[in-house]
Amino acid sequence: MIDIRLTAPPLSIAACEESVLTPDAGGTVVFIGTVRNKTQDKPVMRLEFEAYESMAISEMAKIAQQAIEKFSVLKVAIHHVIGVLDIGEIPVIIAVSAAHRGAAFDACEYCIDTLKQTVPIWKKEVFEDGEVWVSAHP
Amino acid sequence: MIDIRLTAPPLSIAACEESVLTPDAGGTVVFIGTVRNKTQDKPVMRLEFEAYESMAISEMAKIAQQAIEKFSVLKVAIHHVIGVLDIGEIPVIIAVSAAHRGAAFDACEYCIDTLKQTVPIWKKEVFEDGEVWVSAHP
Amino acid sequence: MTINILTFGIARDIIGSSTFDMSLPEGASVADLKQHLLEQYPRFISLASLMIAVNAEYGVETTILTEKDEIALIPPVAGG
Amino acid sequence: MTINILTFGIARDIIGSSTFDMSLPEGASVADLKQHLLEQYPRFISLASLMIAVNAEYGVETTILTEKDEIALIPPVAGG
Repeated sequence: MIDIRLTAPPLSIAACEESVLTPDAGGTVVFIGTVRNKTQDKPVMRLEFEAYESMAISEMAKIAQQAIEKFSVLKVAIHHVIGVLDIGEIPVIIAVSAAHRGAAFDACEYCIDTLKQTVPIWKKEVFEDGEVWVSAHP
Repeated sequence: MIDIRLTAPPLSIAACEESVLTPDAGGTVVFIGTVRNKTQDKPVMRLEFEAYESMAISEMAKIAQQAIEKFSVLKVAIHHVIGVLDIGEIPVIIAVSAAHRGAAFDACEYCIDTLKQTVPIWKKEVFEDGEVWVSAHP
Repeated sequence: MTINILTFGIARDIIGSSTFDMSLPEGASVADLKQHLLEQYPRFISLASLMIAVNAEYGVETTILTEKDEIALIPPVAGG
Repeated sequence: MTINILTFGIARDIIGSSTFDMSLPEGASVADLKQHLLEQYPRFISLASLMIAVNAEYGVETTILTEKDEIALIPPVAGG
């Protein structure tokens, strides 16, 4: 079972977890991203996320499906925000339930690692004196 | 920062997460145990957890401290129940925040793996026709 | 043919608009589109990567484009 | 000396009580305690493991016991 959401903030950690918790599982692993208060020692004011929405949703669904097949986990939820986030707010939550906890850890880490590589979402860091599209340049 | 709790059910997932979430972290990983509805295809009615409380708390604190030192994570919370749990309820929650998400995954998995090996907590599975202390016999 | 192209992130900043049109010969591929793009907008050379999405899927260099496709520039992603 | 011993889980079921007393020679070690225990309660042989805690820390075989110590039988743990 797959639950993909791409929404305005705030994300609900509880909602993401509830969509995967099941008595068939022995363990559930959750990854919660947070907006860090600095990048390379420069204070960050806020982050702005944008997405190619239709493609982002389809790529997130692919990742969840791959995780289920690759790691034999039960349920995967991937929730991501678009819009403006302040420091400490949550851009992404990934929850995975599995019969065996090792698979849940591996699948959850696979999902966030792959999301960062393939899902068409962009993040602009806004500093006091300017702004930068994260990862745009080598 | 370490937050260790050994309490009657129910555990609060939100409380465990809140105690580690911080804008210094890039990611937080949470493990949520659940009481499975069956063991070796036998339906489980409920679980009963008991602990050698003073030692269990000190062993959980040791694990959290080791995780912080070994994986350079920021904050670790380990919450475990004692008492009677029904199917689908939550015996354990471990939350770890870290600057780097890989460390948070590794530290969280280390904590649950080590907890299962060293913390003096015992679990009795109650079936319709009897009960068993989990792992007691080879 | 004239294809309409969606832009996001730093690609939108470089183009200056969230969509734009580009004239390409019939039968042009993703590789042809990228070549035209780099000629017209040399700032794309400085990006860490540039992918082209065709109908909301990553295209490869040989993917053939038509006027009916939904085409998008995908600069380096940074979700999470 | 007489030491008082805490029991948990299946160890409590085997002993039949949550604490019990055992007479041991002065200077007895964890290994001596385990040997006496297995002689008096042979059901412990069937367990996957049996550790002895001394003052809420895992003891090793050579740890010396005194009447003032808090001693506990730790059958196989199963938290989580």
